[in-house]
Amino acid sequence: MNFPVLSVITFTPIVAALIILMMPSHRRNETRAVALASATFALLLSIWVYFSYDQTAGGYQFIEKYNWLPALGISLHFGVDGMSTPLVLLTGVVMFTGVLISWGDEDPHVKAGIQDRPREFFAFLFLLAGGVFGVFVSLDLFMLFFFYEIAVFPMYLLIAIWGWVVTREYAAMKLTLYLFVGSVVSLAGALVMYWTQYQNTGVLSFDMLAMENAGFSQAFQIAWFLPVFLGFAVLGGIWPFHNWSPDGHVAAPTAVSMFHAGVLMKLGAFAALRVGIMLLPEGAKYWSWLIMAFAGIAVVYGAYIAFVQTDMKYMIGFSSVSHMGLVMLGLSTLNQNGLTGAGVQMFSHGVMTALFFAVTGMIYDRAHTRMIPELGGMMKIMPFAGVGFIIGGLVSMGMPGFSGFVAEFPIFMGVWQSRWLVAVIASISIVITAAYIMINIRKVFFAELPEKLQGHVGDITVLDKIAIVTLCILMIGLGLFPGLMVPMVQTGVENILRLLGGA
Amino acid sequence: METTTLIWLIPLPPVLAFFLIVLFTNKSKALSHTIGVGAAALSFIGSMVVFVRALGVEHLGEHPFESAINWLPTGDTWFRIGVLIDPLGAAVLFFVAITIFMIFLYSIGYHNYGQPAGDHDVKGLPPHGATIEEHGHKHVVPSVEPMYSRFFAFLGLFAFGMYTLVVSDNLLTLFVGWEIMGLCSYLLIGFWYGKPSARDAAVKAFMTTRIGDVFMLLGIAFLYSATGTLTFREIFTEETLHRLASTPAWFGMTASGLIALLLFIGTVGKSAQWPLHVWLPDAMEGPTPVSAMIHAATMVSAGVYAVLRMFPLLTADYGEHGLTVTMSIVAFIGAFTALFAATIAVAQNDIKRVLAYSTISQLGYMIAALGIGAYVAAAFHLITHAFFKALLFLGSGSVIHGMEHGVLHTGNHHVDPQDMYNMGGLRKKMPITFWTFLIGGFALSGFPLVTAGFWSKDEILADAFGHGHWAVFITLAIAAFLTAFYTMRQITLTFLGEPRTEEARHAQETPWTMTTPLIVLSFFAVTYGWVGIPEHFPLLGGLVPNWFHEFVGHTLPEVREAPEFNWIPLLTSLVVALGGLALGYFTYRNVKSVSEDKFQIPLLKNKYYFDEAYNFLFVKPAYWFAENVVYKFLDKRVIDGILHAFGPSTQGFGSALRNYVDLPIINRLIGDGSANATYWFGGKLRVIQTGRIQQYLMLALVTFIVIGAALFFFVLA
Amino acid sequence: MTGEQIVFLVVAFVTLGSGFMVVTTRNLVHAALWLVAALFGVAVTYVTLNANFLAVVQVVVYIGAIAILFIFAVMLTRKDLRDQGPQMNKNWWFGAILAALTFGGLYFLLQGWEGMTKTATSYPVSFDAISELGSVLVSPSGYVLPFEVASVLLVAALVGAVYVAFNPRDTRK
Amino acid sequence: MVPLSWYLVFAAALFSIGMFGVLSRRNAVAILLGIELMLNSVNINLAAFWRYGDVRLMAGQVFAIIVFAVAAAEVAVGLALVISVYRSRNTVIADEIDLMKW
Amino acid sequence: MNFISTHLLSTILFFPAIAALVMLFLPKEETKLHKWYALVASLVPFGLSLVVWFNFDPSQPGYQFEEIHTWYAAIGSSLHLGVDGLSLSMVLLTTLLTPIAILASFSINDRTKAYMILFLFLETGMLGVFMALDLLIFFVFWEVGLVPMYFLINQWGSANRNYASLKFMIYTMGGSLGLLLAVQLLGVLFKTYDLQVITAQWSAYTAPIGGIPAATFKAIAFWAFVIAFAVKVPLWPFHTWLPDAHTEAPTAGSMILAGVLLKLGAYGFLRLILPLYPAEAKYFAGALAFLAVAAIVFGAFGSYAQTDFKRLVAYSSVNHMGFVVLGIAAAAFAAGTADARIALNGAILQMFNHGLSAAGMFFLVGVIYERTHTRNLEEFGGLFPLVPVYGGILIFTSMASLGLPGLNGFISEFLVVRGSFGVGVNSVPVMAIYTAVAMLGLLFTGAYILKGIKKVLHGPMNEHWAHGEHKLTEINAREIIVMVPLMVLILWIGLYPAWILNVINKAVVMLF
Repeated sequence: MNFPVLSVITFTPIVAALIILMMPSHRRNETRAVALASATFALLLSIWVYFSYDQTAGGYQFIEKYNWLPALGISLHFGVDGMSTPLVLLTGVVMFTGVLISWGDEDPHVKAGIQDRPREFFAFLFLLAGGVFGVFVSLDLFMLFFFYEIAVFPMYLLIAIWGWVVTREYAAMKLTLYLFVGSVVSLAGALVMYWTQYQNTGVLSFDMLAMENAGFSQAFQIAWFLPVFLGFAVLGGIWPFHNWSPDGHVAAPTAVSMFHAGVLMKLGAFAALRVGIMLLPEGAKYWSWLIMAFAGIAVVYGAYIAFVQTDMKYMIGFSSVSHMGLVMLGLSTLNQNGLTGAGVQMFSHGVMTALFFAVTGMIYDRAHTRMIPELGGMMKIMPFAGVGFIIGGLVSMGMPGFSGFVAEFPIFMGVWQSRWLVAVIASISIVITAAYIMINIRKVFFAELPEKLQGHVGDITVLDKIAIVTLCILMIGLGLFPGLMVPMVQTGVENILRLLGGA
Repeated sequence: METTTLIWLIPLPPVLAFFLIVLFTNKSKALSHTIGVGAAALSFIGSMVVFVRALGVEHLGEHPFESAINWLPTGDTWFRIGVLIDPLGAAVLFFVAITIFMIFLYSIGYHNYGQPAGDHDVKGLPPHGATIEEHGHKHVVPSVEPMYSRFFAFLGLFAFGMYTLVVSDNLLTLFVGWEIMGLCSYLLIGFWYGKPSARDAAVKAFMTTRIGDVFMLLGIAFLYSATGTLTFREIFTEETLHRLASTPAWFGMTASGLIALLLFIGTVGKSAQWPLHVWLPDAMEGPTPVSAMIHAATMVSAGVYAVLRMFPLLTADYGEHGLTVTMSIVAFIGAFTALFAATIAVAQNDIKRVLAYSTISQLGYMIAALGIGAYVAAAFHLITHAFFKALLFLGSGSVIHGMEHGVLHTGNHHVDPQDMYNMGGLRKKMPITFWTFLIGGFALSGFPLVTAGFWSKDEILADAFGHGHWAVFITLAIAAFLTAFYTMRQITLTFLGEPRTEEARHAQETPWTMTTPLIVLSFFAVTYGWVGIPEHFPLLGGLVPNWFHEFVGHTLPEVREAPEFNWIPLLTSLVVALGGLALGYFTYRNVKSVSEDKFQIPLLKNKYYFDEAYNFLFVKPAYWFAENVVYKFLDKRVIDGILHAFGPSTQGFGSALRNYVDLPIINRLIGDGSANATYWFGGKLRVIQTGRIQQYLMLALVTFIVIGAALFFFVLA
Repeated sequence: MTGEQIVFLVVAFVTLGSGFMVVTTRNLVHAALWLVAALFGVAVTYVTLNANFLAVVQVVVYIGAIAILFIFAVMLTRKDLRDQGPQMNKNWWFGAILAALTFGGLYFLLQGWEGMTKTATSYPVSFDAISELGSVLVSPSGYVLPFEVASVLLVAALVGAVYVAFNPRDTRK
Repeated sequence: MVPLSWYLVFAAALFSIGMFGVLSRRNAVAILLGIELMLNSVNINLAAFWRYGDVRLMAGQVFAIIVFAVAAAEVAVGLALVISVYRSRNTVIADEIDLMKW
Repeated sequence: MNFISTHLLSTILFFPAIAALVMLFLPKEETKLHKWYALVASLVPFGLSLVVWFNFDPSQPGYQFEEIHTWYAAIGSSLHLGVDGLSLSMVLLTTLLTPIAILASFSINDRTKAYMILFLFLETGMLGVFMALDLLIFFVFWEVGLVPMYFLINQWGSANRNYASLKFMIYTMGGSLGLLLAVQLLGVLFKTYDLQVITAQWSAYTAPIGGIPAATFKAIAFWAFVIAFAVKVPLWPFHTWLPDAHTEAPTAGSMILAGVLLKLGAYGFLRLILPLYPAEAKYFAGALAFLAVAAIVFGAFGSYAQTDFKRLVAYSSVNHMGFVVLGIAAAAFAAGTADARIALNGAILQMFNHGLSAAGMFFLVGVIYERTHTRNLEEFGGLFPLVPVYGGILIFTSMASLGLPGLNGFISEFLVVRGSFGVGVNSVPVMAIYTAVAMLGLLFTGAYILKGIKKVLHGPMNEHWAHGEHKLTEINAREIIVMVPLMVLILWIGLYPAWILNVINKAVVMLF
């Protein structure tokens, strides 16, 4: 692999961000065009990576390594395995669709998408995207943190500037605090690992592949697993550190919500897996019960709270908590089914929730309310969005034939293998999810259109439709043909299991 | 044609007629009744051929006509259905064929074929007559039944049911025919569904009989499970019967006894035995041919026929030591019904209702006979009764028809053409009807020697007496007396004396299509008795061989020889018959109106209040239970209540989580709390930030000195 | 006790005394003048150290420029020549303690150092410190870079001073 | 012959006095005066070490000169600041010039 | 063609779905086109399943037309299809009823495109359950079937549709929860979901699970299965969703719901519970029979209590499906005996028959509802003279569902009664008692059927519907065409059931 595809993917958004920043602010459409072009480019590359990843070989592929700070053993070390490849693809997709739905139309009274300073918006969005790509592809602990922070910090600006006026400062600050505290905690853990490795092996290196066999003592792993894992898991929205996420979702503009729920939370889960579980397997084994408890609570808890929300975004936000809880549940099983399920669920939930937020955003842009009781009859106005939302809903209630089922089923199997009672409890969430999704769909899309909305609510744009179709195709395709992704994830899982001492 | 094939074919014409009429020809009345009657005729001919061939066979009982085919796969075996004509079957087939054919014929006239359509007749109501312009003045004539074709279709289906029942060689197809007749009786009783009374009568008939049917079905299931077959000749083998008779079942009965009882309950429903008799009188709501069909010739007889068929089972555990439980139950119900119905009949004024109750009572006779094991006698009475009762019904129909003429003539529709107190002196108006009816009536009341009824009834009494079943004997004797009494009452009120109403004066004889059947049937009503005269009967005995006993008796493996001749039962039957007739005549000879009728006892008139009691005890409670307990309470309140509790509970739990855990604790306390704490601490620290350079300097210097000193003294030293 | 020592002690005491007056007198003009005295003392000290050039520069720059500048400043920043209010801030005593501590600390450090007692080598004859200094300041092998930096610094200070002290109100009219 | 220690102690004393001035005078100009004293004490040290070390190494003097330059610059800027502050706030009392807080 | 012959089942299974996808691209307004397209599209699977029916060899043991395609290798689940006599009859029923239902819904003109698409998807969902030989696939289709039905009820239903549809959805999903968990358990234990493998191993499985003795765990899992299927059947007391769903669903929806969806539950009993849990089934047979009898009796009573025509028919479904479960319970008790086989024959045939008669009844209710826009029995009465043909058909179908001998219902009910009663008298009296009690239900079946006919057709001619704008029009040709195949089959099975019972019987003999 001589073409440095991963670094190209990673730096495409960042470069694009710089270019966009340099463009004159009044050339709005040109800005968007550049954004779309680069997003498409990144998407194509990630698709290419996804399909040219050699599943039979498995392991880390497309590896690139450039020295960055040799003295401290920091290097720009990129590579993807079965776990991260789907997430790279996911990021590409969310980025692409995010740009599409943020394009907006200039129709004054629709005010869809981003009308206010699109240039800066896209710049920050792409910085975020670049960071996300970076985290998924980097095999160097330092770089992972580096990109992690890059990914987290634009969120503040994006939410605080373009967010929902009512709560944006609060939410943005809350989110930033939670995430930075989390990352600081895990950074501490990471540095300790770094030094310990130095003491054990005498080499100064942040290379995770090296760290995998740095021979951390069991006591050490048990001591440091929780900080590292939970620190990242905060971004994964693990209970009880989930509260930044629904508020963040609500405050964030549509595209950011998509990124936030669709990708950022995966970032947390992924990093927790990469750094926490893969580097500290013994600790993972020791603490798995706690993680499982947290995750199990999150699953039911999120579902219950989502059930009572009247704000669509809050509802989806808490449903994300519930679903990310499933991811954590899968991770905490530490067995093949569970991990596979978690991997697929990360992708599935990413796509699904991105779709949810996209549609919610479309509705909000037109109806100027997200309150479920105030909405209705959207099916007639925006049938396309309606169908999309319904499909998303089916995915989120784990309806067979859609990606959600393909993902959740192995997770539950995994839980059965480790602690079956948790599976029984967690399964309650399925019904509750079905209930609130169905009620929501009925109210928002099928009930009578309130007269205060009549007239000034229009259909969605073509770009929106493209975005919706893209996401729906992914969910259904994965649901009907799990073979498209699961084997790849499994290769990644094999590696993890190897680290866990061949479970 | 091969006999068995022929037997297979016998039931088909009517059902084909049914489908033809329903699907295609129901528009054309002529075509429809042609098809219907033609089909009946075909079956009739077929049956006669079979009957004749059956007569020609030696030991038909041992080698009946039978053939069967696979029908239901049950596990590794098949359930076979087929046809069987043994002596009993042949005998029954004979009268069934005749009566059915007659009734078809009769219906043409009864429904005023050829008359103009009514002025304002609607479907579902009896025709009201049509006004026609005839040289100058217009007058009202009977109008044709609006649903003429449909009637023949139903009759066809009915006939199919009856034939199936008769020719079938197994209990299941017998049950099929049985139920199909049930349906037809429902349809036909409710033929004039426009009349609420008819509608309710139909439902009542179906439901009451169905009560019996479900028990019968249970019995069938039991029998099937116990023997693994339902084919008569396979059940009635020595060892099977013995096994059944020796296996104990519940309630102190043997398996055979219990099964027989269950099946018998079916008969109780079908043959309108007490306590399930209530439907039959109401069933008079149907057109008269239907009454004849259902109550005389076929359906009710089917009940008795079923018991006859199951006789070996009934008597499987019947030693010479007294009757078995089942048999005594049967005997009791039969005898009781015979008496009980007869008493009611005395007080009825509706010409058809009287006949209805007499039917119940006569069926009681047969059942009682079977209960005491008088197989042949029961069969004999079944057939004779079929003839004369059909005759009587058709006769009464003819009377009513004549009366309707009168009603149409006077145009006074308040006069009930069925009330005997509106009649009188009809013998001059409608002679044929009168004479035939007289024959039928005498046959019913067992007028000595000439009528068929005498012989059959006498045989039953003799049998009861001969085997010393006193209770049965006496009951039946009284019943016979009452029968003779109310029969004569009926004849007197209807035909003798002077017309009591204008309508009666203008009544007129009915067309040939109706009178012919009367004549034919009256012939059999007289003659058929002679085929069963006991050998030892004085004078007549042995004049003609007791063919019937020989023939039908051989249906069973071993013939139960007729009891020794005895004068007592003979005298009894003579006395009761003649005495009853005489009493009836003299009591009602010159009764002018209801008020003078001494037998209008409310208890009897109201049929011992059975309908009211049943309505109060079963019907209403059932509906109340269904609506309030099952639906409103169980389903709506309990089950749905529990379900509906889920939604709010989820809602409640969710919002509790959100409001009492998520928002206050996790969000405020942990989340915002930490932030706020930091903020507060910063606020506290603010005070040292005075902005005075010198203070900053001093602070810096102090720090410098302290650190310096610390370094000097502790690190370097 | 040689003559040099006596000279030194006298100069030192004068210098310190006037320095003390600088930081204590209520009248700022006096303080400025006392500063002149102290600076002069320092100049004399340079002489005793054979740093003649420094002594001259001291006199020219400090006394000639800086001290005068101070006096101007004092003049400019006073509404009237009488001082009102205390000249010491409320925690001057703490400052005094700190100063004393510093002196003590320094003294303690110095007397613990062996190089304290070394005496100066005799000043070499025919050694022209000034020309040497000049050549060193401008020689690339020497200190030309710091020298230039210092000049840049001065320019910057000049510009800055002008900018800061520039009074827009005066230019308005 | 004067030992080195005398010069050093002298410089230290002068330094402390200047520091006292800096720390405790209210008037901004006075504070600047204190700073001048401190700078001078530094210069004394530089000169002394030059003289008592190898006199051919001119580093001491060179640095002293640079200190002169710095002092000049500092005074110029400092006084300019004082004046502009005096203009805007009409005072030169250091305690009252407390803009530098949160 | 060769592909077709090797992929016959999957073709039948996925043809409707693919047709539905194609339908997405039809123009929105062409309602006529939608209807005809959907009809044709649903007739193709029917034709193919006829092919399967005639090429099916009943006497050959095991499954036929088997196909295996990898689906979810990661958890050992594959798209494993196959039919035996049991499932084949159900497949035939489904593929038969779907076109009929589509034809029945030609009267719908509101969003026909979406409607027909949902219908086709629904067919795929139902067929999948019947064909699946893989536990996971079974579950997948089991759940998938819900969605189109939900939207059919929710969108094209009548007044109270939201409540009904949500109840239907949540109830069934909630019921399936235990099934889901149990399925996962099996998958975890055996690393595969292939039905044959699991069936072979599970019944003999004895190792404790999760620290709980296998027996206990199996009992729990058994009930998890039972509840999932009991909700669908529906078995008393899980039946209350059904009257609501039926009443609110559009006509065709009710037809399919009663005709096929309920069968899914019963099929689950036969295909999964009996083979997987023979011991537990035998042990709990009494309880099952009790519930079944409760369903029969209370179903009949509940139906008898209704004043809403459609609700009446809906409750009759509870009553009839009760017989299915009764037969199954009896068979579970005395597995392997002749009685059990007869009972099972009865149960399976009853499934088929109820499919025909209930579909017919619902359609007839729909016919009159479309004309009068009321289902209240009190507003009918005396319609016979107005709509004689309709009346005749109604009486015919009612009689079939009443179990009149000579029509299909009787055969199956008789077999069930005989089988379970036989089990009773031959081994356990309580079964006999249950059967005897069930007779009460049979009696009241008569009661409510007659009530229906009486309240609708009989009585003095109804002037309100006689003329004016309320004039009740006679059942039209299309509707008759809908009814004809049903009636023909009803009669045919009633007179000569062997043609289908033979296939069922062979399967039963092989399986149980």
